[in-house]
Amino acid sequence: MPIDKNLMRLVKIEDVNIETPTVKTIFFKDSLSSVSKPGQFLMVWIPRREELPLSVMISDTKNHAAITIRKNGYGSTSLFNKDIGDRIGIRGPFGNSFSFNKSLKNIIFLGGGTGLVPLVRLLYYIKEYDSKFTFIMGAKTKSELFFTELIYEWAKAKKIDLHIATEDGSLGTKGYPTDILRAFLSVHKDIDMIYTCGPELMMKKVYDIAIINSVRMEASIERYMKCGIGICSSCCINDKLVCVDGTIFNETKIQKLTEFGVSYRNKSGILTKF
Amino acid sequence: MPIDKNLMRLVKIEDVNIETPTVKTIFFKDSLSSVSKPGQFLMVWIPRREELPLSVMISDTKNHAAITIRKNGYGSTSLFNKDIGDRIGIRGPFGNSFSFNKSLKNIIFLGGGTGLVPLVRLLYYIKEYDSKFTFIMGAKTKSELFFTELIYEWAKAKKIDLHIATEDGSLGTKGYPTDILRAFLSVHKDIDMIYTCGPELMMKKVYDIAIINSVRMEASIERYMKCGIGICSSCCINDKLVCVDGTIFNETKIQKLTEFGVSYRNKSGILTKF
Amino acid sequence: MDYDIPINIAGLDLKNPVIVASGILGLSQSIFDRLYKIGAGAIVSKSISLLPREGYRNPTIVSVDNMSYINAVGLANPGAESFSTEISKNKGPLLVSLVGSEKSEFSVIVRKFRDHKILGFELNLSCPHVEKMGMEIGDDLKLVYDIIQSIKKETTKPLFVKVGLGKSDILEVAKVAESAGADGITAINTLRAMKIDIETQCPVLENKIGGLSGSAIKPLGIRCVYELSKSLKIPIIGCGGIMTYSDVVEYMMAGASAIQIGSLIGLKGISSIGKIVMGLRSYLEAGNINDIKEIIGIAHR
Amino acid sequence: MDYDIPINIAGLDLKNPVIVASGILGLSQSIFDRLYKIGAGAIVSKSISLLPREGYRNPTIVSVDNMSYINAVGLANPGAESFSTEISKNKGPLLVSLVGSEKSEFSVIVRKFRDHKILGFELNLSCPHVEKMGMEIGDDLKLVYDIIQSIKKETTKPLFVKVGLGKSDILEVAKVAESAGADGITAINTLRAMKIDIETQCPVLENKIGGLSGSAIKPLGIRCVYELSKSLKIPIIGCGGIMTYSDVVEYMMAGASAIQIGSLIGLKGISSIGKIVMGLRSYLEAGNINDIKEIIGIAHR
Ligand SMILES: Cc1cc2nc3c(=O)[nH]c(=O)nc-3n(C[C@H](O)[C@H](O)[C@H](O)COP(=O)(O)OP(=O)(O)OC[C@H]3O[C@@H](n4cnc5c(N)ncnc54)[C@H](O)[C@@H]3O)c2cc1C
Ligand SMILES: Cc1cc2nc3c(=O)[nH]c(=O)nc-3n(C[C@H](O)[C@H](O)[C@H](O)COP(=O)(O)OP(=O)(O)OC[C@H]3O[C@@H](n4cnc5c(N)ncnc54)[C@H](O)[C@@H]3O)c2cc1C
Ligand SMILES: Cc1cc2nc3c(=O)[nH]c(=O)nc-3n(C[C@H](O)[C@H](O)[C@H](O)COP(=O)(O)O)c2cc1C
Ligand SMILES: Cc1cc2nc3c(=O)[nH]c(=O)nc-3n(C[C@H](O)[C@H](O)[C@H](O)COP(=O)(O)O)c2cc1C
Ligand code: FES
Ligand code: FES
Repeated sequence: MPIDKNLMRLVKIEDVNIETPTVKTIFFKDSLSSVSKPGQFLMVWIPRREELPLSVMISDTKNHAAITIRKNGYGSTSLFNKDIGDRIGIRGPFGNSFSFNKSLKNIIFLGGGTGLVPLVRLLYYIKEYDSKFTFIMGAKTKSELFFTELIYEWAKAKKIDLHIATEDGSLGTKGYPTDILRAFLSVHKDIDMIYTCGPELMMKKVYDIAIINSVRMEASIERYMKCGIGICSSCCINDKLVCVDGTIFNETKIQKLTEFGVSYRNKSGILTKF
Repeated sequence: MPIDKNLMRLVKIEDVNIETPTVKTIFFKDSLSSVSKPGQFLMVWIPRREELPLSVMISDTKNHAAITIRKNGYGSTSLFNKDIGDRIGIRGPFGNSFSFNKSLKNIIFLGGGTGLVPLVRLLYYIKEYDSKFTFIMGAKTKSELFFTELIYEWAKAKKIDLHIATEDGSLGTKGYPTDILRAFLSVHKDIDMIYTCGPELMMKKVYDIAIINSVRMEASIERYMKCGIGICSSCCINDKLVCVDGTIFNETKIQKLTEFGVSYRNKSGILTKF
Repeated sequence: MDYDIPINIAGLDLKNPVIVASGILGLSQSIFDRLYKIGAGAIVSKSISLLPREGYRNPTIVSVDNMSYINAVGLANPGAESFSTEISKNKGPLLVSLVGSEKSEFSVIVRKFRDHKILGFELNLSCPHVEKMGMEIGDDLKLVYDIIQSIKKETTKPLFVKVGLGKSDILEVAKVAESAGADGITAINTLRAMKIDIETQCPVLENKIGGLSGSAIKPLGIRCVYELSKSLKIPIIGCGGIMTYSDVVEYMMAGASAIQIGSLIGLKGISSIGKIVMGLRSYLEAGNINDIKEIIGIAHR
Repeated sequence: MDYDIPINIAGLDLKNPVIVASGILGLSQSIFDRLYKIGAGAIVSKSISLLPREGYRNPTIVSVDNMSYINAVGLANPGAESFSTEISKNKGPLLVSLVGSEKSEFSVIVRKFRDHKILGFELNLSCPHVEKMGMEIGDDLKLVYDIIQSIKKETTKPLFVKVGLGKSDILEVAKVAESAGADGITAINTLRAMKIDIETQCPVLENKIGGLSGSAIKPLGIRCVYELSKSLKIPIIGCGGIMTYSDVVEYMMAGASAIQIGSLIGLKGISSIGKIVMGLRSYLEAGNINDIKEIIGIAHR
């Protein structure tokens, strides 16, 4: 019988990668997650603590997957504090995924923080393809950057342009990744697609820039999630449920999402301005 | 997904055969029943009336099966009164089946009344085999005999010895089928197996005769059944559950069934003498 | 597509008897509009309390085998004020679900929706996992009576009372509701239940105990509707474990005039609403049933 | 094979905590002897009434999806006199289940087993489908108290009281049972449920309403055991929907000192008893758990 992805599975943490002092990648064995499509997420249970939606990160080991967590509040810190041998529960993968086909010849990835996770998984899937990849990464400061080495590693085999923006200028361009994007698009007129994930206001800028430049784009939107399966409506944005209709929306869909970049539902479901 | 045999299936009666004024064969489509093994039974629901255990009878149509019912009390009469187009519910098939292998070269079937049903299904399965078949049938009187034509029909293609005993001598030998068996065994010393089904006291005699003559035998035992799945114990005989451990028991097993031919459990579960 | 299987229940004309249950996609007007469009005969909102509630921390919902869930959302909702703004432009067939911990709260909540275009209200007497709300109130028959009367005083719109299998006799609660002026009964809510993860040796839900919904509870819901419809005069909305149009038919034969679906949407997605309606239509056509009323309570004959 | 996972419950030493539930293969001494041999830690007999009962006409049991059944056997049983003869030579760990409709009946029944080698008794307060028996008695707290006292007056053997989810508060009933002298609680019995066949438009069971058992009720049973073990001092036997050894572990972590299995035997056959025991043993070995007591109630921590 196939495993029901809705049933929670307990997995043991098999390896851990410290990305920055506050960001950790956690590896585990789970065949369903290992084949999840780029952009899909898991509901991750930290026993006795919390359950959080987290994007699926890549693992090089067969039947394995990973998650990358930034230490923040109660749930994320509990998860961050887990180590090799500890158990967590997962259900999913849930949600749709980034679209990709080989006709996209010139692709930009733009992300920051843990928003990099689904972009990295996507790049991992398509990096052997005969396309041009540009990766724009943003962070507050140099020490908060991660996954750069991974991309440099991949770039050995296949050209990947990596552009970095830090707010304090400690590495790469000083400023925001969207500044780089704007400049890049004024020069490169043959971009087929921009994939983005990160803070919503950043993604809103990416959307605006893409529209002005008539470039297609896809963004992974975050909302507060409880069920992950389209039943509780805590994750809704306009008439869409991010957990099942998303998390990936393209520019045509985003155009109708008047709440995008404007407001979100808080834990009680009240529409709240960003 | 395979059908769960425990879930009740509603079937439409597609054909009916009047065997005698009080016995009817009812045909219906049901793939699970159509492949039931000889000796297995169904729990048959007569809506708003009763549910009865009934042996599976044969049908010549693919994916079809049949049941043969003798009109008697409340439930059986309700079923007997059903006609083409009516619906009944079935679950099963349940129980074990007669054992057979090609090394059995000389076989006797001995039955009476609706006890003929599993024997006929068995014969149907094995009639092409290279064995000698003797069928001994008993009834009170000629008009209560049925399935004889079916056997004559089969006997055209392949020799089947049919012996008939009626208590009033209106057809065949006057007396009991067990009288015929006794006489037959005194002449034929090379019998490999006796299959029997019918009134328990008759089967008890068959057992006794088989033991004396050192012939193997298998009998299909009836007990009051509620669940058909080995949970309620209404059908128990000694430490066996007729619905799952039986209904077929061979002479070795019967030897340990001290209640066989002696007593049965009534509807309250009280052990009662025959 | 046209999802018409017209029914009338408690004076309300619905385009079909398939209603989205409370707590299921029940917070956003945009989602309500989408639900109408894809076939819902009506929608019950998330249960609304006087003040906003954040509900429990995650996990708030856990799957158990066999198409069932246990949830303890903790009645997270925006509160009456904010929700009345949310649905201020509503034009669809919406019922607002009400929950509270004191009698006085209900009339205040109902008044917030006085000028709204909504069908009516559903009183949640049976939330099994929030203390001093829902279930606990439903166990106090005198309080049930008083709350219903206080709501009926504030509104002429129909009031459905949602009952469940808790600590008290569901038949008794429903009879009290009827005598207090309820226009219909919704049965059943989820049942108090629990899942323990044996590897980590702890309950999975943050609240430990939640409410069981889905397939597992269908035989219980059918029985309740059957028994309720024997002893009540007001109509019944059946709810619990409906997964296919044939489950709808089973509920209606047991005595339900309409039904609600919940867990199914988690299992099969939002489009399953329309599929249920279309399945029901085909069933009625195949059986030459002109008016779905013909099958309501037919199993009692 | 050796099915040893020794436990002590209410003063009884059992070879393991896996007990065959009442009504499951509960009528014949030969079957009891077979059940001991294939691994059962103990057996509860069919519920025995003062006089024999034929029970309801068939169908008495119907499968619902998902490894669950609804049954309305109607407490068919041979009656106290005949059953005391049946088990007169018993040497195995047998509990006799008692059911009645009047207080006075119970002491008469118990006296019939005065000279028998049995472990003790289980009082069935929770049969959901026979009027004036089981459930209805269980709803009258005063009567519950009196019945238990009248039984305890007749015997020094342990008495377990079996409770269910009916019209009254399971916690309250159990507390009354404890205060009246019950030595343990069995939870839960089946829940009133129904299946209607939509083709023939009628309930399937002859009695129309029956009791739901099997997988569907496990989350309810776990919850009841968890809540009961929070508020009682006497031990609890968990029952309802146990299909695997891990379900046994879940019940024990919730607070059960032993468990009963029923429906599983219909689904997986009589040998499933031994398989559950062996599965449990492997689980304990793999986890280096020397005494199964260590996991009882561990989910409360
Ligand atoms: C689809 C999706 C994928 C995500 N992927 C990642 C990832 O790969 N790595 C990562 O570190 N984070 C990811 N997040 C964010 C993550 O779920 C948490 O929001 C974040 O870790 C903060 O958790 P906390 O316990 O610190 O929050 P708290 O301190 O409890 O709350 C802080 C804020 O976190 C957010 N948050 C908390 N719980 C949830 C929830 N259940 N659903 C959505 N937002 C919540 C809310 O905005 C809340 O206001 C993802 C979120 C979503 C919706
Ligand atoms: C395995 C098995 C296969 C059978 N196969 C056939 C068959 O192919 N054709 C056929 O006509 N009959 C068959 N029977 C007998 C059949 O089940 C009924 O017993 C019989 O039809 C009488 O039913 P009634 O409604 O007239 O009984 P009633 O008048 O209600 O009772 C008369 C007697 O019938 C028997 N009986 C009634 N209900 C049951 C029951 N649920 N289980 C067992 N016995 C019962 C009892 O001995 C009872 O005393 C079979 C029985 C069993 C156990
Ligand atoms: C996640 C979730 C949240 C729910 N919230 C509410 C609620 O706020 N108010 C209410 O009356 N019922 C609530 N319910 C119960 C449903 O309305 C419904 O009665 C129950 O789920 C049974 O139907 P189902 O088996 O079709 O899911 C909720 C159910 C679920 C699964
Ligand atoms: C066919 C059947 C008959 C039952 N008869 C009784 C009974 O006589 N007395 C009783 O206390 N419980 C009876 N029960 C309930 C079981 O003992 C048990 O409490 C219930 O089935 C839940 O356990 P399960 O889910 O493992 O089956 C019966 C259950 C079934 C399925
Ligand atoms: S998280 Fe519940 S609907 Fe999306
Ligand atoms: S009929 Fe129930 S055990 Fe055989």
